[in-house]
Formats: sequence, structure tokens, C-alpha cells
Amino acid sequence: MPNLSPITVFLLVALAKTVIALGLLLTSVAYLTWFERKLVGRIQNRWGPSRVGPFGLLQPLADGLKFIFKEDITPPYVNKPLYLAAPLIALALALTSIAVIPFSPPVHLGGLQTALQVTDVNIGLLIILGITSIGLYGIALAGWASNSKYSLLGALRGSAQMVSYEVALGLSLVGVLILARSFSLQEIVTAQHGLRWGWLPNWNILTGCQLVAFLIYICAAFAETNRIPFDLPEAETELVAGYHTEYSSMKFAMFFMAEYANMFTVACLASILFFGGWTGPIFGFGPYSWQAGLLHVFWFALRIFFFLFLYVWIRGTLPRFRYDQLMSFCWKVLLPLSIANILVTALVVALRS
Amino acid sequence: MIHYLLFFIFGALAVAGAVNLLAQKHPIASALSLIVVMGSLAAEYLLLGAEFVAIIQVIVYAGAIMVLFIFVIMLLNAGEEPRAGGSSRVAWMFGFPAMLAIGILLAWVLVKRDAANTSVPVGAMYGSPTLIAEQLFKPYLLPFEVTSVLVLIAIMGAVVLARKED
Amino acid sequence: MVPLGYYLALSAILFACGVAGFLIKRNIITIFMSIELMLNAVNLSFVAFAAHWHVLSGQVFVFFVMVVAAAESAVGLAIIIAVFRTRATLDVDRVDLLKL
Amino acid sequence: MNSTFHLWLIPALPLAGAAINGLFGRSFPRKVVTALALFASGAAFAWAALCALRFAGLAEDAIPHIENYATWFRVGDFSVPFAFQFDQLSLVMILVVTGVGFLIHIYSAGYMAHEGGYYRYFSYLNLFMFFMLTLVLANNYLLMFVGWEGVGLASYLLIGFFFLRDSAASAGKKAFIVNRIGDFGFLIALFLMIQHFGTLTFTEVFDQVSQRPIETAGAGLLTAIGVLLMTGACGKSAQLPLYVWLPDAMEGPTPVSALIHAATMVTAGVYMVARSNPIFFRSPTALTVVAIVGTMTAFFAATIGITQTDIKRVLAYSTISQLGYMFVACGVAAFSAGIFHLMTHAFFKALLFLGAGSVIHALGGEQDMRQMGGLRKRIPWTFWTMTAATLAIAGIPGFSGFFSKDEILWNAYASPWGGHWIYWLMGFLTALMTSFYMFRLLFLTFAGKYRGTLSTNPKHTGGKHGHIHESPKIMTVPLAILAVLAVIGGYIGVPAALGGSNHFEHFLEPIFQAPPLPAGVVEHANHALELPLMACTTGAALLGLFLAWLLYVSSPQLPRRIADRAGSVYRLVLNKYYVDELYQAVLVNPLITGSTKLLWRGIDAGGIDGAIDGSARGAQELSDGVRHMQSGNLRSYAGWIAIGAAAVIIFMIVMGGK
Repeated sequence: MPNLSPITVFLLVALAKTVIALGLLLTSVAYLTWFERKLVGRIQNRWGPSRVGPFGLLQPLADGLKFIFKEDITPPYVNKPLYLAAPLIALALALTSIAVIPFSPPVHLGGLQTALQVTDVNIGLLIILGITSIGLYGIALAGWASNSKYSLLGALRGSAQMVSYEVALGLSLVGVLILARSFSLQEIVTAQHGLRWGWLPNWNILTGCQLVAFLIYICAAFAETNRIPFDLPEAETELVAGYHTEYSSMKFAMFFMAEYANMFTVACLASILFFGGWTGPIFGFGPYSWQAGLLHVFWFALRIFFFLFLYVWIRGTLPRFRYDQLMSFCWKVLLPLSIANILVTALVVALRS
Repeated sequence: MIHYLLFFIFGALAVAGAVNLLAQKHPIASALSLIVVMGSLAAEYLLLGAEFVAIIQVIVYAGAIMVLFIFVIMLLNAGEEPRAGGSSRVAWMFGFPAMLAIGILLAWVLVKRDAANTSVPVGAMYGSPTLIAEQLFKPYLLPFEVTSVLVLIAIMGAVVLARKED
Repeated sequence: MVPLGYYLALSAILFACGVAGFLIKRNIITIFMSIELMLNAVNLSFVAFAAHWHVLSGQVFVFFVMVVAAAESAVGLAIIIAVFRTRATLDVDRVDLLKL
Repeated sequence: MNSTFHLWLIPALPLAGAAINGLFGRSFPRKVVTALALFASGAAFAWAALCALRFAGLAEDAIPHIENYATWFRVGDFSVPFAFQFDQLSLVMILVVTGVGFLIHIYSAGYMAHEGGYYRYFSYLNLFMFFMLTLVLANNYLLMFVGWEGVGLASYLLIGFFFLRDSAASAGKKAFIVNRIGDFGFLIALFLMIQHFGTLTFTEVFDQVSQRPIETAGAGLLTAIGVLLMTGACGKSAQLPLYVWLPDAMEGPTPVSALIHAATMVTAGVYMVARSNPIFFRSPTALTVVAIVGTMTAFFAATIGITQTDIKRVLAYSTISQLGYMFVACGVAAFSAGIFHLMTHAFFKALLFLGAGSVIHALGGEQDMRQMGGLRKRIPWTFWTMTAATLAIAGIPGFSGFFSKDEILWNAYASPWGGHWIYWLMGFLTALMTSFYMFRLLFLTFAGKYRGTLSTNPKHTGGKHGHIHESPKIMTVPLAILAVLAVIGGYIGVPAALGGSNHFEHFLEPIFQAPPLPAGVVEHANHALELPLMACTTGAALLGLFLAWLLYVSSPQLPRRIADRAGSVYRLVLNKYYVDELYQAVLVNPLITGSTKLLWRGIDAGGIDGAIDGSARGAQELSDGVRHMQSGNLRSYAGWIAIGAAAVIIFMIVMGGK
């Protein structure tokens, strides 16, 4: 590619990376649904999807087709523009987060050196937080625009819950930020590179002593993604289906995909922040070869898989919170804990330096 | 050139959002217009090299304050505001025209006077979190702590005000 | 290279819109949003000046403005809820007795 | 040399007594109040006496002995110390003040025994002592002025002691206001000193004064200061034309009249002039003013004294007249003679007042001499002591008044500092009249038959106060002591002409050091004349005694006839030359009218109140108009704000363009 100007190269590479990342993400989301159904089935002592394709592997495809061909109902008395905009907002924002997730350190690829990451921003973590906070509008507007009591209640619950847990979520990350001294996700991962005492991985959760922060993060993140045991905005047994009661067909699918994409982001973030991201043992490759890059991606994928497994596992295990319990858990347990965590971490870092 | 382009795109978006805020009858629509304004302003901040401010603008304004507004609107189930009625004559007759005139006049004067002036350099990110922190926790430590007290008081005030009396 | 004056002009226009909103809107929540608009306009001036003079203080001030805005909106919305509870209206023209 | 006398104790003791009695006395039993007040004044006297004894041991260069306690205040280069000065002059003064004061305190305990406000009386009396002692001990004019004003305050409080009586209240006010006129002059004198000398401390002022020449040709700064000081002295010491308050001051309790309006406070003017002698020495004009005022007052007051019938008023005019004598002495630069007379006068005039008080006490409050008579047998102690005092004041040889008065008259004639035979002549006539009216008082009161209505028989009323009775011991003992002093007090200053050595004058000499006589003035006195002149005054005294005996004992109808014959002259004198009426018409009424019509109705009510009311009314009307802006409508408020902001912005754009 010698005849191309640098800016064109940059644009081409960015485009390629975006397409690949989006494709991967959407595929993952699709198979995450399959994985969830299969695993929950196992937990509940049933088979789960098994008819379409081997082990039901083609089930997501069938679901997608089903969504596309289903009748698209727009109920009367809804606020049409917002009713239509809400799922788009939700999905678009959920997919945006993937852009700053680093899958590997920079690698050489056909004369180019680039990280397997759409873009490395030095405020990457903040961007994810910002996107998460905006993502709330999808739920809120959906519930309100539907002009339905269940939806509205779901939206109200959702807004309050997400705004509250966002505080705990953000504060739980401060400990990690203090250790890494950067907002850049790539740098946060790099900071966790290597071993302590020759055998202990330098992960934040281990040598950084961020176990408490991790637990807070997991709780808050579950709440942010409206997953059991914090799925009150869409609690079937209470609110029919919460904010997306009035949605059907592809619009419903968008909410669905947004939720799973968010789960994926949370899993990525948990790995990056607490479990060393793409770090891992490298067997026999140069530090910047593409094979090493793939191996990094593999280590990263393993961790993501673990967290997704955790999601489903918890879903299959725990009952739902009551709403007042949910709120007081956030404000009275998570928030003080996270502040205490910040204090202790800051103190330790200050004393160590 | 691209900066002019971006400036005008987001500037126009912001002004459109602001005007829409005035034009819309329903508070939800106004709120969404305001979110558009804030988003556009975040983009303008990025143009000005203030990346941290930009993202904080999104998180705090769009992600928290406006959510609060929308939450309240939904909670109170506020509808469209009725047309006309006992509106303030002073506001309509003097304040509104005066303010519009002033806004336009001011804008005109500013553009006129500063067009040839030095301009904002682009590219260098002045507002990195580290630099902001340097400022915030060294020369502005006291104001920072005072604002934290302010926030605490605001929290207590909000709780007291919004609590249902038994 | 966008001149400083353009940013200030944009800020002025947004501010004027905010004031106008304050004057013509009757829904108390919208009025509140107009105030936020004004604050945002001011923030833009701050950031523009900060970039112009290469001084970070302008950006720091934006943070203070944001904190104050957050505090203000928390209390303000609480007041709105309290007013609505007693008066069942959000129309400021009907809340003109200077008392609740 | 630096041994301290703790002079501050002398005024501090009465102050403590005044404070304790004044603050808590209401709840004390009378005995406690009495004990406190007597202790305060008695201890002050004792300490003063002790200081006097130690003073004798002081080296000559240690005089004046100054005790500096603190800097009172400091303004730029000008500072006023809080310091006391102890020299011969202040020694005499504090002994007189504390001694006579102590005796009068004792006397008061008996005299006031049945009056209300007992604690208040003694508190005021102690307060007076405090201020008077501050006055005479001060080492600078300003501290002296504090005492000066303080005694005025105490005097005001005590004159108005029976404040329920309208006349007492207005007499107090009169005294206060008339004194203000004099104080005005005093203050201006102080300002002049500050301006030209930059200090008010006696020693420093006099040092600077002594650098200056004698102002023989025309009036200069020292003349101005001297005349202004004399104005102050006129007010305090009841000289022409400011004497009018003293007769009215007799509204106060009689012991107060004795202490304040006879023995001590009214002599403060004399003390002040004597203290300022370096200034007067260098200003013949001022001396002349002092001498003329003194002569006029002495003569004028004596004529009024002849016709008065109220026993205390006779004594009041007598006091004015005697004060005039003292000023005559000061006016011819015979300051020590003035102070000598001040001291003897303090003894016999206090005694006279106390005796009069005893008479009044005996008669249950009667003060009109026409209602008295024949009391000699009823109240012998009073009679004998008063007789001694009368002999003293009349100048009968051998009694204290003879020596002091004679020295004044001799100096008035012979002093090189402006002595003149006219002063002597006037003094001679005054002495004649003094003798006459004093014996008139004595005869009217004690001789002849009782003309009053009170029962002379104790059995008729059965009560203690319904009949004529001698005063208790507590009152008669001070009378006796004072009588002794009045008789022998003059022997410390027996003039050389009578073979004495005039200790007193020599004692005070260091204070009154005269500068060299101005050129052209010669000693014109012929010492051979001293004895003849003395004989003349003695003759005058005896003549007065004879006339009084003739008119009031031998043929009591005669005075009536003379009065009828004299007619208008008699009425003129009886009515005190209509001076009060004149002041009323010329000064007081225009002042009242002016302040009522012009200041009160015109400027205050019309101008100031009108402006205030007008502005209030204007604000009211303006706000009534603007009130409608306050609609309670949030957005209209915002509209106004927007208009204002717009105006400011437009202004700035327009101005910024220039």
C-alpha cells in the first residue's frame, strides 16, 4: 500500500477494524443468546435449544429470521418519533462501546503497526461510562413514549436504578485508575502486565487488592445492564415486560441485542480492569507478531467467556431484588464501600510512593 | 478547514437544539433538545482541545442532570403547556425582544471584532485529565472542597424537600 | 482554526435563547432547562477562553459550574416536586403568591 | 527622693465610698452608709495629713512632687498624663478640702438623719470630695478640668437633691447652665494653651510662660488666656456677672451649702487663678480684670446681703462678697493672701452655714430671720460658735478673718502689681457692710424675743421635732472644732506689721514667685501706713457691729422706717438689683423664644423633620408606584432582569466602541 496517503490508510484501517469489531460483536451477541438459553436449560435440568442445527447452534439465526418476519405493531397513542427512536438509541450506544475495548497490544500487520482495537483514546474508560449513562435514554424514552403504565413504571425504575448504580460503578473504578494512573484502557492493561514474585499475575484484583472494587463493579454492572438479580425495569412477573412491553418484532430485537451487547461490554471491562485484559503467557512468538496478537485475543476471550458464564449462572441462580432493597443496597452498601475502597487504595499508593 | 466545518455543524446543531427547546410545547421534547445542545457543545469542547471537559459534559449533564429532568417529567407526568393564558406581559413585551436583540447584537459584535483576531489552535489537547487534576487539587483545592460541601447540602436539601410528610 | 469570536458568538446566541426560554416558557421544568442552557452557554465561553489564553483555569471553572448546576438541579427538582404536590400544577404563572 | 506618697489614695477613697454607697447603698442600713462615707472622707483626711507630714521632709528640689500614673491619652505629639502634683498650694487645698469635708460629713450624719435618699446624699458628697481632690491635685489643666466639671456635676446633683421641689430642680439646672458659660471660657483658654504651648501640664506650661516678657503694652496671648481663665473662675466662683446661680444653690441641703458653696468648690476659681499665677504675673491687664471683678463683686454682693431676710441667702451673698475679696487679692498678685483668706473663709463660712443649718434644724425648717429671734438660750452651742464665726468674718481683731482680710486690704492698696487706693476704699466699705449684715444676722436670729410660731415648750408637742431644740452632739462637735479653727486659724499668717512673721506667705512663696517688676513701676507703698489702715478697717468692723446693734437690738422699728424712707433704693437692693429679672428678659427669654420658634419649630420641625418626613413620604409614593412591578410572577421578574442586563450590555457595547 505505498501509493496511499497516510490519512487514507488511517481511514481504511479504521473502517476495517470497525467492520470486524461490529461483526464479531453482533455474532457474539447472537451466540450469547444461544449460550444463555443452553446454560439456563442445563441449570434448570433441561436441554435448551437443540433442534436447529447441531446442539441448536443455528438457533440464533432462526430467532433473527423470526424477528424480521414478525408483524411490526406500533400501538396507537404512542409518541411516534420517540417510540421509534428509543430502540435505535439503545442499540447504537450499546454497540459504540466496543470501539475503545483493546483486544491486544499493538501488532505488526503487513507493514502496519496497530492494536487490535478500533481506537485507543486516552479517556477510553470515561467514554464507556459516558455511553453507558446516555444509554439510559433508550430505556427511559421507550417507557415514556409507549404511553403505557407498565412501560412507564419500567422506565421510571430503570432511570432511577441506572442513575444510582452509575455512581457506585464509577466510584468502584477509581481504585483501578489510581493504580494505573490513566484513563486509557490500553494503558490500564499494560499496567497489569507481568508477574509479582515470579508467580502471581499482576492483576488489579490480585496484587492491586481491588477485590472489593471488583465485587462492587460486578454488582453495579449487573444493575446497569438490567440483568437478574437487578432486572426490575423489565421484571416479567411484575411489569409484564417493563419498558419494552409495547415493542415487538425488530424493535424488540434491538433492545434485546442492546442488552446483550452491554453484557459483552461489561464482561470486557471487567477483564480489562481487574483481570489483566489481554495479558497472558505467550508461547514462542515475537512480541509484535500477529500470532502473538491472536494469542492475546484468545486470553482475553477466555476471560470474557468467564464473565458471560457468570452472568448466566447468576441469572439461573438468584431471585430478583425488591425495589427498595435495590436502592438501599446501592446507596447504603455499595456507595460507602466504594468510597472506603478509594480511600484505602489512595492511602496505600500514597504511602508506597 | 475541517475544523470550521465541524464548528459550524455542531454550532448549528446547538442553536437548532436551543431554538427547538423554545419552540416545543412538551417538556420531554424540550429536554431532548437540550440534550442535543449539550452533545453538540461536547463536540465543540473537543474541538477546543478540552477532551476531559467534553466527556464530563456528557456524563454529568447529559447522563445525570438531564436524566433527572426526564425522570421528574415522567414522574409528574407533565403534559404540554397550554397556549396563552395569564402570561406575563413584561416578559413578552420587553424581556424577550430585548434578550433576542441583545443576543444577536452581541454575537454580531463579537464576530465582527474578533474575526481577524488570533484563533484557537487545534490539535493540542490542553485539557488532559492530569493537567485538570493539577489545577483542581492544587490552586483550586479550597473551592473544590467547598463545592463538595455544597453538593452535600444540596443532597440533604433535596431529600428534605422531596420527602413525603407523614 | 476557528476564531475565538465565533465561539463567543455561539455562546451569546445560546445564552440569549436560554433567557428567552426563561421568559416565554411557563412550564417550570422547561424554565429550569433554560437555566441549564444558559449555564452551558457560559461554559462554552469558559472553555473557549481557556483554549484561547492557554490557561486551564477556564476548564476548571467549568467543573465548578457543573457541580453547582448539578446541586441546583437536584434541589430545584425537589422543589418542583414539592410544589407540584401541593399545587398540582407546573405553571409558574399560577404559582405567584410568593409562598407555597 | 523618689519615695511615693500614694497620692492617688486621697481621691480614690472618696470615690470608692461614692461607688459603693451609690451602687449598693439603697439596701444598706443607714449606719453602714454613714460608716462608709465617714470612713472614706476621714481616711482621705488622714492620708492627706500623713502626706502633709511627709511633705515637710521633702528636699526643696523635690517640690513640686509629681506622681505620674499613666498616660491618659496621646494625640500626635500632644499627650496628657494622668498625674498628680503635690506642692505647697495643693497641700493647703487638700487639707482644707479633706478636713472641712470630713467635719461636714460628720455634721451631715446628724443633719440628714431624717431625710430620704440618705445613701444618695452621702454618695454624692463623697463623689464631690473625689472630684474636688482631683481638681486640686491634678498636674495639668485637663485633669483639673475633669475635676472642675466633676465638682460641677456633684454640685448640680446636690443642689437638686430635693428634686421633688421644683425650685430645687431648677436651681440645679441654673447652676449647671451658668457654669457652662464660664467653662466655655476655660475651655478656650485650654485650646489656646494647646495651640501655643503644645502641652497642658502645669510645669511645662509655666516654663514656657516664664520665657515670655510681661505684656505691659497691650494685650497678648497671655492676657487672652488669663482673661479666659478668669471667665471660667467667674462661673465657678460666682463672680460678676455669673454669680446668679449661687444664691439659688441654697436650695440644697445646708451642709452641702457649707461644703460646696462656701468652703471648697466655689473657691476652685481662686485656686485656679492662683495656680495660674505665672500667666497672670505676666499680664497686667488680666490682673486688672481680676481685681476689678473681685472688687465689684465684693461690694455689690455685700449691698444685697444687707437686705436679705433668708438666713442662708445672707450667707450666700456673703460668700460671693468674700470670694470677691479673694479675687481682689489675686488681682493685685497677692496670691498667698487670697489663698490665706480662702482657708480662713473656709473655716468660718463653713461654720456659719453649719450654724445656720443648726438653727434651721432647731426651728424645723424655718429659714426666714424675721421668724426667729431670742434663740440664744435655746441653742447655746450654736449661738456661741456662730458668734465666733461672725467675729471672724467681720474682721474683729484677734480672729482669723481679721488677719486674712487685713492682708488683702493692705495688698490692695500697696501691691506693686496694680495696687490702688480705690480697691482699698471699696474693700473698706465692703468690710463695713460685711460686719453690719453679719451682726444683723446674728442679732435677728439670737437676740430679742422669739417671733416665730413654733412652741418653745417641749411638753406641748411631745414630739422631738415640734419644738426648738439644740442639735445633737454629732452636729455640735464639728461646730465647736470649726469655731476653734475660725478663731485661731489666722495666727499662721500674722503680718509683719503686727510683729508676726507671716508663716503662711513664706510657706507659699515658692509657688508664687513673681517675675521682676516691669520697668517704670515702683514700690509706692509706705509701710508706715499699714497700721493706720488696719485701724481703719477695725473701726469699720466695729461700726458695723454698732449699727447692727442699734438697728436690730436697741430700736427694732428703725429698719422699717429707713426702708420706707429709702423706698425705691431699698426695693432695688431687696430685689437683688433685678439682676435675675434682667438676665431673664435679656438673655433667657430671647433664647427660649429663639430656640422655640426658630430652632424647634422652624429648623427642627420644619427643616429637619420636614426633610425626613418628606423623603419618607416620597419613598412611600415612589414605592407605591413601583409596587406593581412586584407582581409575584416569576417571569415578569425575569423580564425586568433581562431588560436591565440588556441595558448594561448595550451600554458596554456602545462605550466599548469608543
